Amino acid sequence: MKLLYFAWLRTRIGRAEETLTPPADVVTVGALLEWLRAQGPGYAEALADLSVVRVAVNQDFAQSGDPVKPGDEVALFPPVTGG
Amino acid sequence: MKLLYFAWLRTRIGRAEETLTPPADVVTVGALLEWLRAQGPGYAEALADLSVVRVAVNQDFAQSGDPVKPGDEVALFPPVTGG
Amino acid sequence: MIRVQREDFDIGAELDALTVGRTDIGGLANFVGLVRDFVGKDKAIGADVAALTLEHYPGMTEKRLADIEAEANARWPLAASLIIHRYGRMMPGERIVMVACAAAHREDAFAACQFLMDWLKTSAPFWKQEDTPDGPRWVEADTKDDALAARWKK
Amino acid sequence: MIRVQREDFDIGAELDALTVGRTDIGGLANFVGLVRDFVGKDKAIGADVAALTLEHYPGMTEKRLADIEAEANARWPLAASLIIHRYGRMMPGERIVMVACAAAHREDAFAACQFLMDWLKTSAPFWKQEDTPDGPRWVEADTKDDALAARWKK
Repeated sequence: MKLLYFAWLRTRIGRAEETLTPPADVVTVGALLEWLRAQGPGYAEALADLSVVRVAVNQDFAQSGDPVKPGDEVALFPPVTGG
Repeated sequence: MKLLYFAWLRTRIGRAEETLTPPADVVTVGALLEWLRAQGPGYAEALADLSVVRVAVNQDFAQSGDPVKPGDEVALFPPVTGG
Repeated sequence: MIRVQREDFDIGAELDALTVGRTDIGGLANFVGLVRDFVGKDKAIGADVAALTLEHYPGMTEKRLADIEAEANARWPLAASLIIHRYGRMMPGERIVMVACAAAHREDAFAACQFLMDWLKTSAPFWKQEDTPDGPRWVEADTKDDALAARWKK
Repeated sequence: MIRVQREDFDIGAELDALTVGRTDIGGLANFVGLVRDFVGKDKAIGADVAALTLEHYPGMTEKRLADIEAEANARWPLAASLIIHRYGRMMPGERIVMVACAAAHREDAFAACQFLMDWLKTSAPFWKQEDTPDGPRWVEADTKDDALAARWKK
């Protein structure tokens, strides 16, 4: 699974992207975030408040209950501030 | 009193401007329109329906009861359609 | 700033002049009105328009535009504003009017720009005559424009 | 049409390209967002901003902008539309974004232009970082923008 991080999620986690292989029982966005949070202090800090974390799966916005699977591109970022 | 006519009021009355001297008892916009209407068939036709005639006195919009006096610039025109 | 002129204008140059050297402007809203080649809501059912002639009331037109612009600046915190309105004969596709409002925040810029267009449509002394296949035709005021202007009444 | 690019753009040239040769356009509404040199509602109380850096998500950003533009064209009868959004580092006074909508009637052009800006602000993947005297600062999403976007929910 390809993970992408943007804005302060990128700086807190310390990288822009990485390829990870979550356990087979991680099949939703919510489960992925919980699992990621346990991967180290940077992840724990970046994902401490999920109310300010947005997720896109394969470049579409996704909610906590939406599915993720091997091979997906999953992006984590704060609420957008363009325009 | 200087009278100015615009758009179809100009074409119906047949001139763009003229200087007129209404009787001394013509002291309001409404009285002026009534008096003008009797000045000939072009005026009568142009002023047949006062709901589509707007008036400005000295370049400010004016209502039927507003005063007019010798020396004023009075303009008659249809509802505006710019923009 | 307001201008009433026969000549065309350059939108990009006008907007650049409005914002050049400014660093307090977050949003610039701009509207340009152009001559359409058909009358009414729908090209399929409307008559063709070959040309448009704009008549105005020199003196009062400038006065009204300046008043309207001052009112917009009183209602919204604008960094800059501009109204340009042409008169004379124009062909389809030509620019008639341009309104631009700059502000720190986009809601103010948008609101002021729409306000200016709505008020200008209903209170600035301009009259349009269209050349149609049936001859010249004075455009009638649209009650929809009165309704749009009425929403700004305080 | 949508474009996501590092380079600046020329408002006048973009608008001309949008309307050239067209005679069915009565109104062209346009919005340009620029870098302000202060944070928040008021220059007097806001921190200074020396520069702005826009980060985006290549691929998804273009996709979202194209979706938003398609939605605007589904909601309003637009003759033409354009979204240009820059990324990278910009100085105060520089242009960030431009949205233009052309339609037969001005209400449609204005509404679609505001809709695009509101939706873009809340759903296009861009993130702003400001250089302030206290160091770089990620801009927080404004709940006011959510409220502005919510008015378009059907």
